[in-house]
Amino acid sequence: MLVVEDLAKQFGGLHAVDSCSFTVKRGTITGLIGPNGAGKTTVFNLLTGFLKPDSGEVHRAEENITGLPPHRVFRQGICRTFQIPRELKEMTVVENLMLVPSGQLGERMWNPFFRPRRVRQQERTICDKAFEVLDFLQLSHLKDEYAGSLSGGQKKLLELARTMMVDPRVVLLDEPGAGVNRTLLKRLASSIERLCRETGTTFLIVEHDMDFIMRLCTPVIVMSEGRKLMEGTPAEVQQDQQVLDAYLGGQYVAIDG
Amino acid sequence: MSLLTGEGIHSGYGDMEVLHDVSFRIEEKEIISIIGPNGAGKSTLLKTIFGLLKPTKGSVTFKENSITGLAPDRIVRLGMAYVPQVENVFPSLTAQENLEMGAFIRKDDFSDRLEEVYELFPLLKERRRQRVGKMSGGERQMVAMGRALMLDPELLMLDEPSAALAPKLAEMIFERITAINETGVSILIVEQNAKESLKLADRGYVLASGQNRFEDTGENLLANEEIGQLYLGG
Amino acid sequence: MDTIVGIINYIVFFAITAGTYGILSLGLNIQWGYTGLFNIGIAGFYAVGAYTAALVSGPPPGAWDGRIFGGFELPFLVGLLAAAVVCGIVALLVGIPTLRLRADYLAIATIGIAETIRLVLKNESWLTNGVWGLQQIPSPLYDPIRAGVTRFLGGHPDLPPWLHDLIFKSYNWFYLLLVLGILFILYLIMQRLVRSPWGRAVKAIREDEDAAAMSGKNTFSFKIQALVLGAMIMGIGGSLYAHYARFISPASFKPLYGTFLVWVMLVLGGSGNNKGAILGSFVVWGIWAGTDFLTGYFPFTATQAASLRIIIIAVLLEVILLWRPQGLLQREKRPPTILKKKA
Amino acid sequence: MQILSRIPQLLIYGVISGSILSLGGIGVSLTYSILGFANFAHGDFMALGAYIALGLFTLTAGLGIPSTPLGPLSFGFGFILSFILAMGLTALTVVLIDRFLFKRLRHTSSIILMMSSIGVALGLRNVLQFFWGPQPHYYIEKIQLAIVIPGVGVRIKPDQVFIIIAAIVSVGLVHYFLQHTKMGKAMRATADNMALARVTGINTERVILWTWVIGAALAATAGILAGIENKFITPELGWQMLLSIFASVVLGGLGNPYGAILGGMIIGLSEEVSTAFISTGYKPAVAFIIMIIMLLIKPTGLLGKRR
Repeated sequence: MLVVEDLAKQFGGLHAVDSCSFTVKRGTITGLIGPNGAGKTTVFNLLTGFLKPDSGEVHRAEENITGLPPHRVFRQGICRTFQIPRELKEMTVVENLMLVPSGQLGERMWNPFFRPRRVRQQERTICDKAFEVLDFLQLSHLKDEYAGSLSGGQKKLLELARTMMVDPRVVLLDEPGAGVNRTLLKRLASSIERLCRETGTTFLIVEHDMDFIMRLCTPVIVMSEGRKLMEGTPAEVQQDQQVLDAYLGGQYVAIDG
Repeated sequence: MSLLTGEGIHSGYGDMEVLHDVSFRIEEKEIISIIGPNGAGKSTLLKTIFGLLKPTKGSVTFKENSITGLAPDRIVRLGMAYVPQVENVFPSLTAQENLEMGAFIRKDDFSDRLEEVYELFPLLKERRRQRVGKMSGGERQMVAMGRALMLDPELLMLDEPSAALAPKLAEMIFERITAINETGVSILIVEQNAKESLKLADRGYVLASGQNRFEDTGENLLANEEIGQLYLGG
Repeated sequence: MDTIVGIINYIVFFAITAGTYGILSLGLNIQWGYTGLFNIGIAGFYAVGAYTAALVSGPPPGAWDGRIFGGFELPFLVGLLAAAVVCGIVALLVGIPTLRLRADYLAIATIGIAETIRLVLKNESWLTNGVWGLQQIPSPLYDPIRAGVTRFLGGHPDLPPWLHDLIFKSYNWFYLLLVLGILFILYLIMQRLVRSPWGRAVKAIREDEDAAAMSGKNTFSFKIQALVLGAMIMGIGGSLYAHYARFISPASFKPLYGTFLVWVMLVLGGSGNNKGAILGSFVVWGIWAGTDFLTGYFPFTATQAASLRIIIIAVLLEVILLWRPQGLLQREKRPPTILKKKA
Repeated sequence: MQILSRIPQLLIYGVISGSILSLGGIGVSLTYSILGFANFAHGDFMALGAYIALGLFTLTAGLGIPSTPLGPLSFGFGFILSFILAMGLTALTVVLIDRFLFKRLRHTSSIILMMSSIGVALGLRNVLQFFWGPQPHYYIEKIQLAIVIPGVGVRIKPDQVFIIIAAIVSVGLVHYFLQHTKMGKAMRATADNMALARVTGINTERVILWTWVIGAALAATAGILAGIENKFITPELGWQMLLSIFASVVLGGLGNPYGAILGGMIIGLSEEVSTAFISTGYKPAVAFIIMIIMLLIKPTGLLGKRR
C-alpha cells in the first residue's frame, strides 16, 4: 500500500532519516516504533509532503507520490493526525469534520447561489457522514461544542474523526495515545481496530505506549538512527536484543564528512 | 537534607496530566540519571522542577526552600541551571556572548568564571567569536552547557544532552558531564541513552507512564532485566 | 416644525452614510472577520470604487477639466459593477505577492497600495483631474424623481412649508432606500456565503491555516478569493459614495481615517459576525456624528474639534481591544442551515 | 544628459533621506524582533519627538538659553539641548504607552497589537494636531546657503552635514549598544529566543523596556532631523515617512536592525534618484514598489534570517 524506498533527509549536516526503506501492507495496522530521535516523525512528514526528501521515493500503490505538497498527498487518500491536535478552535466539532471532505461543490464561491440544491444535498450527505463518525467514536453529545473547549483526549479523538471523514486508504497516526487517559485510549484502540476490520483502512501508527502498540499492531517496524532496524510481530520485536540495545543505547546520527 | 527533593508531583500540560505522583531526591555532588521510555514524562519532570510547568499536586524543595511553582528566573538565582533539549542556545550571538548571557544576573566581574568554563570546554575558547548559529550540534550542546554553568550553579539539569549527536560527540559530552561533576556540581540528567548515562550516574530513576518504577544505583539498574520490558512492553 | 424637518433630514443623511460604511464593514468582515486577513488599505479600495464609478457613469471632461479620459455616462449599475471589478483586480495584484507571507506583510502592502492610489489620484490629472477631483457625478434617477417632486409640489401649493421642505428633499429618501437595499442584498449574499462550505473553509484558514491545508484546502486560493471579494464590496461602497456626494477628490479619501473608522466599526460590532459589522457601523457613525455636536459646545477650533473626535475614536478602539475584544456581538456559533432543519 | 548630470546631487539628497529612514527603521525592526509586531505608531513617535523638541526649543528660548547659531549651522546650543531632552521625553511617553496598552495586549496575538498600534498612531497624531494645529511649524526660518563641493559640483548645506553626522553617530551608538553592552546582547538574545532568555534569567520585561526606549529615542532623532532637513514639521511628518520606513525594513529583512539601516539607505537613494525620472509626488510609491519586488524575490529581505 505504501512503499518507502531509500528515503533520506538531512537537517543541516545531520541525517535525520537515512536510506530508510519499508513497506506498509494493505489492510494492516502497522506500528512504527523506535527511540526518541530515531526519525519517526520526520518519516511521517516526508510521507505526507510536509517535508521534501533529499532522496528516495514514496509510492502509494503504483503511484509515485514523492515530494507532492500536503493537499495533493491528502487527495491520494493519505491522511495524518498530529501529535499535538490541530483543532479549529472557534468552530464547532461538526464544522471541524465537515470541513474535511474534498471536492465540495459549495467551496466554489458561486455554487451556493447558482446550484443551491446540489450544495444542500451534498451538505446533507457530508453532515450525515459527520454524525455517523461522531456516533462511531461516541462523540455525538459534543457536536455543537467549540472544538477549542474539548479535553485533550477528546481532541485526539476528533483528530481521528477528521481522517474518517474521507474514507482514507491510509491513516497515519502520530502518537494518538499521548495525553489520553486509559478509558479513552481503549476506545481509541477499539475504534482503530473496528475501522480497519470494517472498512479495510490501512493504519501506520507512531506511538510510545508499548502496550497500545503491542496489542494493536502487526507488523511492528522498528526504526533506529534514521533507518529501519527490523520488522516483525510484536513478540518478535519484544524479544529482539538489537531492539532493546537501540532503546537503551541512545540514538546517534551520522554527520557529513 | 538532600539538595533537591520532589514529592508526589503531579504535572502536565493543560488538562493533560503527564506525571502522576513522581518522587525523587538528589544529594550534593551526585549525578542522577532519569531514564524511561519515550513519553514517560522525563522532560515534563525537568520542566516542572524548573518552574516552566506548575505542578497540580506535590512539592519541590531545593536547598531547603520550597520552589514549587516558582518562576524560572527566581529559581536560577537560587543556584539551579537548566539546559533544555532543543533551542538551548542563542544562534545569532557568538559563543562568548552566549556564555555572558548565562551570567546575566551576576553583577560582579565574572571573567574568572568564564575562564573556568573555557577550561571545561577548550574548544569554545577557540571559537568564542563564532556565531553559534553556524556551529555543529555538539558545539551547540557545549555552548548550552557552558551557558548554564556561568552562574556557578549547585545543580545542573540536562535534558537529553546526547540527542541528535554523532556517537563520538555524544561520548565527549558524557565525558564533559563527569568533568563538570568533578568540579562539585550536582547533575540531574534525563537521557535517551540509558546505558551511557547510567554508567556515569551515582543513582538512577526509571520513569514509565508518568510514574516512578525503579530507583537504584546505576550498575544495578543496568543489570535489571525488567527495565527492558518497560521499554518494549510484554 | 423646522427643527423636526431638520432632524429628519439629518437622520436620512446620517443613515445613508452609516449604510455606506456598513457596506465597507461587511467587506472588511469577509477579509478579517472570517478569513483573518489584515487589510488596512480600505480607503484605497473605497477611493478606487468611487473614482471608477465616477469615470464610468459621470460626464465627459468639461472645458475646465484637466483630464482627457473617462466620463462615459453609462448607467449607475454599470458603474457600480465596474467599481467592484476594478477593486477586485487591485486586490488580486496586492494579494499575489503577500498572501503567502505572515499577516504583517499584507498589512504593510495594503497600506502601501492605499497610499500609492492616493498619489495616483493626486498626480495623474489626465485621469482624475488631480486635486480638483471629479464633479457633477450624476445621482441615479435624480432627474425623474426631482421632476416628479416638482410636479407634485406644483399641484399642491397649499402644503404647510415644513411638509413642502420634507417632500422637496425626498430624493435622499430614495437614495437611502437604495443604499439600505444594496446593504441588505450584500448582507444576504454574505450570510449565505459564510454559512456555506466556502465560509467553512475560510473560517478554518482563520483558525489555523496549516490545519486547513492539511484537510486538502488550497488556502492561498481561498485567501485570494476572500481578499478580492471583500475589496469588490468596498468598491460598491465607494461607488455609492460617489453618486451621493456627486463630487469626489483625493481629500475625500485620507488613507488612514477612512480605513480606521471602518476597522473600529467592525471591531466594535463584532468581527466574524455580519450583523455585528452593520451594527458597528451605525453605532460608531453615531458616536462620530454625536461628537460633532458635542465638540460644538467647547471653545475649540474646527481642526481641534476634528482631532478630538479622532482621539475619541482611537481611545474607543483601545478600550474595546482591552476590555471587550470580541465586540458587541460575538461570532456566530451556528451549525450550517441544513443541520437546523434536521434537528 | 541633463538628467544624468543631476544624479550626483540626488545621491547626496538620497544619503540624507536614507539616514533619516534608517534611524526610523531601526526602531521598527527592534520592536518587531522583540515583540513580534509591525508597529504602525512608529511614524507618529517621530512626529511626537519633533514636536516635543519644538516645545522645548520655545521654552529654552524663553528661559534665555542662547540659541545663536553654532558655526556654520543654522541652529544653536538651545536647539541641541532641546533635541537631546526630546529624545528622553519621547522615550518616556512611549514607555508609558507600553505600560498602559501594549503590555496588557501582549498575551493576545501580534495582529491585535498591530491594530492597537494603529489606534495609537492616530491618537498621537491628533493630539499633536490638537495642540499645534495642522499647519507647518518652523524650526528654522533662516535660509541657509549651500556649500559647493569643489570638483564634483554638488551642493550640500552645513545642516545636512549635521544630519548625516548625527545619523552616523546614532547608528554607531546603537551598534555599540547591541554588540558591546550587556543589555544590548540581552536584547539580541531575547530576539533570538524569548523563552530561553527567561530560563537564562534575563529580565525580559527590562529588555522590552529598553527596546522601546531605544526605538523611541531614535524615532525622535529621525523626526527632528527630518524637521531640520525640511525646516518645518507637521503632525503628518512621521506618517508620511512610515511607508518608506516599512519598505526599508522589509527590504533589509524584518527584525534585523542592520537590515533596516541598509534598507533605509537603498530606499532613500532610490526615492531621490527616481525624481530625475518621474514626478516627485511618487517617492513613497517607489519605496512601495521596491518592497513588493523584494517580497516576490526573497520575502525575508536582504539580511533576513531564513524561516
